[in-house]
Amino acid sequence: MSSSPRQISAVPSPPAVEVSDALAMEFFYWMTLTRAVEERALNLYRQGKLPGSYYTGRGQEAIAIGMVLPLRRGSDGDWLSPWIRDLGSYLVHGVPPWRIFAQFMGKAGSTTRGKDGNLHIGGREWNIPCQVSHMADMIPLTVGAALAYKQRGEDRVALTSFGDAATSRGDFHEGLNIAAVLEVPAVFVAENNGWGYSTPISRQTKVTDLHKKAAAYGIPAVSVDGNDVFTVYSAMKTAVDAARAGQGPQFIECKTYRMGGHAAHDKYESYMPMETLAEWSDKDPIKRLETALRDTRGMVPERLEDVRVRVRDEVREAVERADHDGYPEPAEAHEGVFAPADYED
Amino acid sequence: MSSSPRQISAVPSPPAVEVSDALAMEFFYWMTLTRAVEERALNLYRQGKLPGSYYTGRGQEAIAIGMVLPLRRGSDGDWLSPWIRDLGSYLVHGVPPWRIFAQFMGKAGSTTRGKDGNLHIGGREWNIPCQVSHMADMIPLTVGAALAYKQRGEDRVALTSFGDAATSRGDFHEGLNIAAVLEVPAVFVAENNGWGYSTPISRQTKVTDLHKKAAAYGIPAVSVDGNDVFTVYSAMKTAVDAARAGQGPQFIECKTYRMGGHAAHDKYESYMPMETLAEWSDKDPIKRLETALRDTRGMVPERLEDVRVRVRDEVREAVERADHDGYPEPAEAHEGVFAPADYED
Amino acid sequence: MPELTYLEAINAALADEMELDERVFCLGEDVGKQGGAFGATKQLQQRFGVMRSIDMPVAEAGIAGVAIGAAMAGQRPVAEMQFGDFVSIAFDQLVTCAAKMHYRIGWAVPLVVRCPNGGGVGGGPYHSENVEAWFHHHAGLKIACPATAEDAYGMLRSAIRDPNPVVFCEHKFLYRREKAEVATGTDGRLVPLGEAIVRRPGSDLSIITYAATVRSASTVADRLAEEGISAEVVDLRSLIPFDAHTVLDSVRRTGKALVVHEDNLTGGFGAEVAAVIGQRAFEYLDAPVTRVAALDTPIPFTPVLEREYMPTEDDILAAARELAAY
Amino acid sequence: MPELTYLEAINAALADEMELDERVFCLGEDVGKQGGAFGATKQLQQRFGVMRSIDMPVAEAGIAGVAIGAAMAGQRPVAEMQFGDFVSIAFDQLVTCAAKMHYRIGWAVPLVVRCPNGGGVGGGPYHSENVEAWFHHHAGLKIACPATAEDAYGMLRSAIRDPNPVVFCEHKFLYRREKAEVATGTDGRLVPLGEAIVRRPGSDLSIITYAATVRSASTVADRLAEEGISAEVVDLRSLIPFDAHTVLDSVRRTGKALVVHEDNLTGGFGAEVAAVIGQRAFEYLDAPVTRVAALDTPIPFTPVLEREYMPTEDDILAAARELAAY
Ligand SMILES: Cc1ncc(C[n+]2csc(CCOP(=O)(O)OP(=O)(O)O)c2C)c(N)n1
Ligand SMILES: Cc1ncc(C[n+]2csc(CCOP(=O)(O)OP(=O)(O)O)c2C)c(N)n1
Ligand SMILES: [Mg+2]
Ligand SMILES: [Mg+2]
Repeated sequence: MSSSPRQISAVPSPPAVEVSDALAMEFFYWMTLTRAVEERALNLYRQGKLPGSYYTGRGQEAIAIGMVLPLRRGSDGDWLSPWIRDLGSYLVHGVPPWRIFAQFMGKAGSTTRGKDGNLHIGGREWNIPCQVSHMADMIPLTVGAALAYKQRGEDRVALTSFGDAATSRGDFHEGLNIAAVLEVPAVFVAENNGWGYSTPISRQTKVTDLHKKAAAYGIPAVSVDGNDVFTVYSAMKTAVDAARAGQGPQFIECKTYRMGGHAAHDKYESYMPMETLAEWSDKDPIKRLETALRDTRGMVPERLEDVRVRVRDEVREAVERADHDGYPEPAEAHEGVFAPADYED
Repeated sequence: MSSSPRQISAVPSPPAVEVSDALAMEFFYWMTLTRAVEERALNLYRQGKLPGSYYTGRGQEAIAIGMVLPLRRGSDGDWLSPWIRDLGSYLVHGVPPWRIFAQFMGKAGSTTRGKDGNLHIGGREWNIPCQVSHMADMIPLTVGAALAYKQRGEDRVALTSFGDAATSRGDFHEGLNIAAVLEVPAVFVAENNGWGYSTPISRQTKVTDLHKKAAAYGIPAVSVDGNDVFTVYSAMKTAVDAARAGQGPQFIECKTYRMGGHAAHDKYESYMPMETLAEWSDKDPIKRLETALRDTRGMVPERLEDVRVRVRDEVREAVERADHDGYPEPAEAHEGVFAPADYED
Repeated sequence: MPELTYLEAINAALADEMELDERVFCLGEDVGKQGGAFGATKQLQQRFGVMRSIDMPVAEAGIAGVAIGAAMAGQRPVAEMQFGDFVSIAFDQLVTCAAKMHYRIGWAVPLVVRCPNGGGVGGGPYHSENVEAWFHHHAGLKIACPATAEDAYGMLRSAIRDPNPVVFCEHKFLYRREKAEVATGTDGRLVPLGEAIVRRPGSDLSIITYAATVRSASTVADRLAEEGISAEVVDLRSLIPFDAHTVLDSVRRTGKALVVHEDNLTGGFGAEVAAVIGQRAFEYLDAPVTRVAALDTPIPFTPVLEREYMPTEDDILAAARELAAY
Repeated sequence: MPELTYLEAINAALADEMELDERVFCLGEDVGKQGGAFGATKQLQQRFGVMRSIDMPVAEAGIAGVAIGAAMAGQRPVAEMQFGDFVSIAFDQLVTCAAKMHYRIGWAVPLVVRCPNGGGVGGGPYHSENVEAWFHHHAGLKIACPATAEDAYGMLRSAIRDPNPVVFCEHKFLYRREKAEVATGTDGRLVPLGEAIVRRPGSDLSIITYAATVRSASTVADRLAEEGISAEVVDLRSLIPFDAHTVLDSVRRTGKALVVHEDNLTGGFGAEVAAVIGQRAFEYLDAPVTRVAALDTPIPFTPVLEREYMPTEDDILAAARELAAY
């Protein structure tokens, strides 16, 4: 049960990890897909086609994508428990886009068969537990999954992401402390976007550099530019590898900004400073990635356009499939409270 | 709402505060009284005269006493919410010894009229809320009391103490974070005695220097030798004064050792290292205080003996009074669930 | 007299008590400048200052605990849960600290915990819970479940003045749907906790309910009337204290009791109501005390499933007819 | 066959399941080397290793959450609350995460939360709670309340094998007082969850109860027998699933039901039992369904008050006589 945690420096930053052009194009594909799905869903929401409320992670796609690409997929892969801003993470971890639209629409093809909404998506086939609304509750669960892997000697990791405001919750604290004591392969991703609903982070905590909180548990932590997918990926890859190698839990803070309201119905103009929003708009992670691909990696515009076209098609098909999907039968409301006695793991 | 927190150094230690001989003798009186009450109660427990279980704070008297002497007493004084090791703190804050015996015995003169046991002692007259068993629950309450004082512009503080294991609880985290954000006059005293029941602190947290946890909230913290009442008092006085002066919450870690089992029935010999116990026995806070009084302050043995005699008499009288006290009427079990409509603050 | 929605009535009750008593303050997530997720605390911070409507970190246990401590230290906190569902996190603080303090040392905890409650709004399993039955078993907590704008106003003011911790369940479905002319300020009328009310007199059966299903019960009573069945509708208003007197009086007159709530069946407050009627009005009963409630499942998200989950007017009507015909 | 106490039976059930299934492990405060505050996990760490009986930090929400995650990841965790009272802190994890996971995505949470439960041991308000009624309202949790050493053994093994989260209430008063010859290991007998049992047949009235009050009910039945009254004692054993069939069958035969539990009255599981009987056995009832339970107060510490709080044999006897004479 021993580990050699990485040094926790004052302004910790992760080592750079080599990213091939092919992988960089994968970043681009997934981030473009993420944004396209969200934009389409927002339109559907505005047209009144989605019940419930609607949240987007616009501007945080680099985190959603960068944190999952280092993970192994599949039912025997790594555990992923993402935050509601991380639609892209579901895509990367294997959930087909149409099922996400079906989820938003409350259709039978939703991963919850309409029983839950938004990004409360999950399934054993992807090793994604279904998140709950209660912020930070999924943190101890993630620690528990990591414990299971450790107990069985499997080289799997469990990763969860959460917003800055979730760090105020007791379950954040209990989960991280236990993870450290038990030295489990858990990876914690804090998405510091400066806001928790209408509350600025300065009213959420005095310690607005969230990576510093990890020091209270003895968990190695880094803080990265969450709008730079290369940096995010490097940090995540390093952390996931460390956790997988038995070096215990890892903490990554991603600094970013919430590019609009808490939810689609939120009148954020009343409390968010427009100048700051404009500044961060220039730091848009997809724009930045495009620039890097073009300027640093010499990718021709056609290759990016190809991806955009592919994404457009995929989203169209996904919406169509979800649209044609039916609703669950009313009787299904009665079913599934308990797992049957012959339930198989 | 602004504050200038003291610098948090790597190994923070408090400034020394002048202690007069008279005050030093007060230390001696209270600590001797505390131990005498506990020893007497332990005997009563062993004789089967106390229902429930029995806990002592033997070896931690310097904390119990040192943390309360800087506080103001009375219903309009400072809020005190102590941990179960801190019998002495109740005494200093005004609870008469006989009522503590009555509490242990479940008599009507108990501050709870027999409705609760152990050190679940309290009353508005002393501004001591009645603690609950659930560790760390009293921390948010203490923050709330401090908030009330701040809202009304009163120069009162609210202090709570807790064991090292309580730092693992979510309510510790939520309470401290809120205290920091709201900048309330709360003082947190962590009694680090190395054990939580049979669990050593190394299995409780990786960060066994508890003062480091305060950094996660931006709360200034110090760490002191909890068996040296002079140091404890200095740290507490400094912290209480700072909180009272509007400098926001303060955190003091007192390093000490649990000088026996978790409770009187605990077979601690099976898990506690006897050598360490012996070492700490030499650091007994009362012995050390006696030495300081005699050797540094030139107090003649007679003066100490006078205190011991006075304490002996007081304890005898207290036990007698509690012994002669009656039990509550059975009908009282039905009463007091709700405060009456005409309840007066 | 202004026409206020149920939600505006809550806002007005808060403002009126804050105006009268400077010990009263609000705390919760986004309750300050934003005025809360639903607007219940709108303009209170602007009007009374930052220390009277305090934005809190996301920490429901902490919020409840801080409110308890402030209450004991002489303030009159009104804590808001952003959704009632999240009071699960404050459960320990409420049942361990708030509920048992006065019993032990006679020190009161005058605290209100406001819980936006209930379904029918497409909120899914985590934004639709009826939380009242999480608490009625725990001695020391009062529970208020107003069904009308007047009661929302009058009961909230009573709850704030009450020296005890009160779990105040505000039904979200009613926030903008219930409206009434509600006198406020000095003309404002307090509605005491612990008093049920007969919303509609009747003689053939008693429908005993509270909160959102008071509306459904009234509609059902109208339809029953057309069929020549006279249904009495009793609105409990407070669950704790439970006004058994009004309930028993009604059932002893009608001989038949239909207990209805939106909350799920098993262990809902209706079980307690049915048990009390069964024991104390046994000789008056002409038919089995019948319960209509939601399914014993989590609250599903998609409308077709949520409708199936909820006790509908048709469900109530069918049960009432059966009782009437018994 | 060895004579085991209720507590030893629990220890044996844990050991037997851990032996058979390496996914089974214990976690909780001091459960490791120490074997738990009561010794329920004694020698398990020594026998199965540190990763099979894990000492946890004092963090009940975290313990529950970790257990849920481990369960979903294929383990079979058995989490111990040092005292059932502290499960208040794990309430959110249990009702929010554990109870609603399978309903939403068909992914089971095979988890046991062991809660040393109940009063009568001078534990005061925070070491005496009966926690079963904190959970029966929440769909998705099973609740077991064994009354005998055999059931403690057999139901715990069933609970561990059950693919659902089970709140396992072990009555502390019975830990050393209940004893029986209990076959263990390969001869061990599983007791299914969801099946009540008639402990003693009778014809004049049914006493329906569970856990510690099964003993009191049996004693009362003896005394009633001396008076010529034949009382049937039904031990519910599991609250969820609730074996309404056995209860209704009994009441339909005797025509009279006395529902008894140590837990406090209002909103106790007895309310649900009484409501079900009142609705589904109405035509068989010759007397009001009567409840005997503890006071609706916190559980006071000092013996004279605790005795007043608890439902005593005399209370049960008096109620039974009244019912019999009705
Ligand atoms: C325990 C809990 N309390 C309150 C809420 C309501 N709520 C939903 S999101 C949110 C703010 C989240 O802020 P943050 O964690 O920073 O994530 P972000 O929305 O910025 O991505 C709140 C208060 C909740 N979901 N859970
Ligand atoms: C929330 C909670 N869980 C468990 C317990 C049982 N318990 C009582 S004291 C204790 C250990 C306390 O350790 P620590 O906080 O270090 O204080 P110490 O006893 O060492 O003074 C435990 C686990 C409790 N009282 N509260
Ligand atoms: Mg945020
Ligand atoms: Mg300790």
